[in-house]
Amino acid sequence: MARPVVEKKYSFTERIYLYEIVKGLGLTWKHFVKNFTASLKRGPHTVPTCWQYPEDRREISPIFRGEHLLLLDEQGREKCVGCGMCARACPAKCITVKRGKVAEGEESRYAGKTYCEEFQIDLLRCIFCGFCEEACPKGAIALGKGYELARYTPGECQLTKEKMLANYRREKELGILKPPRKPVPVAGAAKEAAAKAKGADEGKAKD
Amino acid sequence: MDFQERVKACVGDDLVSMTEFRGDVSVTVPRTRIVQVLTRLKEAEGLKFDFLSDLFGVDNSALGKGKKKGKKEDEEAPAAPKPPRYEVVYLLLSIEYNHRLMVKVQVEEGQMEVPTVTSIWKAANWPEREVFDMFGIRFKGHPNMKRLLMWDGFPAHPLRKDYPLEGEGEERRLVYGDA
Amino acid sequence: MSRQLDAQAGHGTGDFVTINIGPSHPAMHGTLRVVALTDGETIVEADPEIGYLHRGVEKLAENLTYHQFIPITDRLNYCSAITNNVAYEMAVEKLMGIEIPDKAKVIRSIMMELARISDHIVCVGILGVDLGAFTPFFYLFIQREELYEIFEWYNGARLTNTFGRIGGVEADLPEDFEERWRRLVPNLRKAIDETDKLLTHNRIWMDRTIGVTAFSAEDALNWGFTGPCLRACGVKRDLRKDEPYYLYDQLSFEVPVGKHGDVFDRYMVRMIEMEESIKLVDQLLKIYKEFGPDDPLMAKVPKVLKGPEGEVYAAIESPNGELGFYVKGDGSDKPYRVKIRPPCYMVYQAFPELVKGEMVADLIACLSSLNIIAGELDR
Amino acid sequence: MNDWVIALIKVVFIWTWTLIIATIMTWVERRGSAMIQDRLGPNRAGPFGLFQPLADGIKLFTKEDIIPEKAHKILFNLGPILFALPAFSAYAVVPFGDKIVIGGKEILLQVADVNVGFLYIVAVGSMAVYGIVVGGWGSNNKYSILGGLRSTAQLISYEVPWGIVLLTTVMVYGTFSLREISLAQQGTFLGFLPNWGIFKQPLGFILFIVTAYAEANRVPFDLPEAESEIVAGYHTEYGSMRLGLYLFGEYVNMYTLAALMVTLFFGAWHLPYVDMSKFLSPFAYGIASFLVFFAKVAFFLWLFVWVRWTVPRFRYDQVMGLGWKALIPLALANLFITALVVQLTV
Repeated sequence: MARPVVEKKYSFTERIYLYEIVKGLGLTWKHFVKNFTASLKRGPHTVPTCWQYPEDRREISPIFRGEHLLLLDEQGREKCVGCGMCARACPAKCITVKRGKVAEGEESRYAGKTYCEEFQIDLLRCIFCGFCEEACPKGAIALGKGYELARYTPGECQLTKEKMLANYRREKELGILKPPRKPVPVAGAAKEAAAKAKGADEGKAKD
Repeated sequence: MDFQERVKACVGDDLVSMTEFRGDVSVTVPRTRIVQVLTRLKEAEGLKFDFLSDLFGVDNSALGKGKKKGKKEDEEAPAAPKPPRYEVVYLLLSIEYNHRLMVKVQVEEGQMEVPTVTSIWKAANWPEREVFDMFGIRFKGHPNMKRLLMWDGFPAHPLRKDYPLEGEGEERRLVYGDA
Repeated sequence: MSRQLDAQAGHGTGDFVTINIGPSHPAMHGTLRVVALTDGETIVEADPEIGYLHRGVEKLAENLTYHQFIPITDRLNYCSAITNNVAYEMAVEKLMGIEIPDKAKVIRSIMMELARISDHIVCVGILGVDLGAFTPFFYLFIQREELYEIFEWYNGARLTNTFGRIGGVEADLPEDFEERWRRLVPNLRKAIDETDKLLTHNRIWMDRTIGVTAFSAEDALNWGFTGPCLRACGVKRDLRKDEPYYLYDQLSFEVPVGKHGDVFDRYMVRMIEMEESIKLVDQLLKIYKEFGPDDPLMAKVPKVLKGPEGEVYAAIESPNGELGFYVKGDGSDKPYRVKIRPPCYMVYQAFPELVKGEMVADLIACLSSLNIIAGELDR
Repeated sequence: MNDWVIALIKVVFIWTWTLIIATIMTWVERRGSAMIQDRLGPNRAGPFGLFQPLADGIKLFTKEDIIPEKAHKILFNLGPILFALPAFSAYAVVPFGDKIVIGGKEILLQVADVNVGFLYIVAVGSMAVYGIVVGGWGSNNKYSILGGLRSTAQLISYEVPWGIVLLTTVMVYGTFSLREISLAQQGTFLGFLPNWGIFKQPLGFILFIVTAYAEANRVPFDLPEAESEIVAGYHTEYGSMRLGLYLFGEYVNMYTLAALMVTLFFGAWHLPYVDMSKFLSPFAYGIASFLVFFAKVAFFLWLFVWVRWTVPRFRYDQVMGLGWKALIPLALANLFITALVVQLTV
């Protein structure tokens, strides 16, 4: 293989090394002074890169995809009906749901006629894609703000129903619950609705 | 279609079949003639497929099994002769004319050998090794026919449809006779 | 160790030393390994060995539904997950014959250009680090952090975005998107400018990069180069121009082209592409503003996606080059076969040719300038 | 007081002092680099993270001391010692101030005013390369050997222009004693400039600082330990306090070289246009000269750090090319011109 030979053409200032190096030193000095004065200030995030982590935390997105929550409705009833759509949508196959029938006298605890007897998410498998949230017909599961996911034992990484409910209560108290998902406008949906209003004929004709 | 006719003319007698799906034209040629066909395609006026975009294998043994059974049409349709199990697909691209072409060769289970195209494109080097690695199809004349992604001595060819996704996998020592 | 090299070292003419660089080595991005046969510091032969990050992505694809595979594509080129997502979605949409709404196209293009910037930031920054210049890396990475924040506010994830759905995108751009972008642009330009000041005309940098691992255009085409590495060799090929997808044919942008295909040209191509991407996002935002808030983001797709029998190949210009997805459907809800054409796979196989006769230090420089991402390479 | 006791006190003082400076330098390097790079750096241990070096030291001391199985045990152990010892002893002839009067006794602020101080520095300075080579070889690691080889070639090539520059300064001042050179830099040069070496030898200074960077294995000449290429070069296999010795030795080397730069080119302890000895008491003058000298050294130490975080690294052959094709001819030309000027003016 013939390797192309590249001629190096340098201008004088490039040739003598020092000119550009001194220019570079000037640039880094500017940064040094700026950051030095900034670092003397108190408060979070004084220099561009650093967050003093346990004390200062960066603001995270309101729709952050972190540790899961199991949502309750306004009356404090569990929204989940245990249908298992989330488990089916999950690409990592990390969700186990066991459906149970709501016993008599327990209707005040559950929103639906069925509920999840068991709901387990394996955080070691979860890839936080958020598909479970999209798949849920009842809006019962959501990905929360928890991002400190280090645990001591694998057992602690199994997110049980109780833990998810506790996550929900904590986030509700802090007021950082995710805003409800806006429905995504689908092409043709508006037209179809209009067509329906006008009459079935046009809708058929368009098809 | 002009482009398809040109391809047809260029491939000539070696053409086994030609299909088009969503604008992607693919031609199937005999296994042993692949080097000649690709050389012709590379040099043909008006085609100039001078760039090998990709090269990979497909295992067709499970084709159709994924469909839901029970439909009447399926059952009534006469069992078509089983096509060869493997396919090697060459994705060609013409830098000059910006068109693409899929060239396929079909590989029977008994004759797992395809002539290498590394003499035409050096780019075929690793993809051919990968096809060998994943499907066990050997490329005749390849300078370094070794496994690429799996380690040497790995007993199976993982992209074959009979290799399980989960479970024991290579622990089960899936050894193929032709490997 | 490569058997080939051993044999050569055995009865070679000189006393060669085999140096094993990687898989755990400070300069090996991810887990690459190069077995280099050296004569002093000069490389006689290099043999890259890949597969250390092989996760069987293509096998996984065959066992997941069309939709479920999107998050897995994040893990290919993790520096610009969004382009992978879009490339895959494009292929599946082509397979199913779905035409996505224009607004979704614009959003996808915007996010892809942002991802391109962030990918080039990584490449240029790491190239600096590998050549001993640490500081530009930090100046650039602060800006990447802001980019990630934009991604995070869009759909809640920073790195593995899982962007888009088959048939469109999952959400509209957040309200403060443009404000964030306007705030970011001057800083981004400044960071690129500072990197330029610290490196480009510095003779040490020029010596280290100009003429190092130069490659001719014919060789590059023969080896299947695409993207910045091909453009650095002097071939003006950019899928955004040559096979325009989405709205790229309505946008005006330059395709930077190098001359010698050396490390310096690759670096410069990436630096200029960042600038071009900034301009592109500005243009795209102008188009975006013409849409109303209720304009569709998703095409009408069935709940359970079933691919027809057939096969398609769709490619986009990812930051590294042509990222293509071959998707074959068999009528079920799972793709029958997915083949990913990662750009750096093709580039990296030319690595022995590239570094032959260069020095050990150039091997590192070459590797970083090619932007080999192990996740994409091994799949 | 006995002269021996004074000498001993001076030795102890300078050892402790260089050690303290080396320790603080690790902190300065980390914090300084952080500030340059828009970061904060270590700021948890103590005020401003000042105790960080202490924490690092404790860590290095308490880490398991590993000797690779296939390493050459003796050479492996010898390496760090050979590296650190010359670094510490080289400082003996470099002054750290003028003189101080305590109890009516005049004490020179220099461990030993050897009249061939130059030769001592050159001789001891070149010893350091043995530490690197021996350590690199003894580790039985290819990266280490590469690092050691790079270091040898680099130090040998850069010692030549370095030596020539030293020779040039000797010619200018007509003495081998560093103290006398320092003393000769008082007053003004050409009537308006401080009588510092840099104004007499501007090219010499540039050559000296470049070669000093190469001698200290600092960026842009840090090839022996270029981490992105050869992991950590000669100290790849080292851990715990052996590694600590290498790192310390490097900073002590830096300190010595910075002190040498100040002594030869930056007027040692002299302030420009001001003669401190005229209006300060002898004791205060001693302290002041020490402080002035150290302030100048501190600037050069900072320069070491500052440059490191600004420029990229050379390649091996380019370092050689620069040394042999640019620095040596320039140093020789400088020598020739200086000789001519000295001959004409004397």
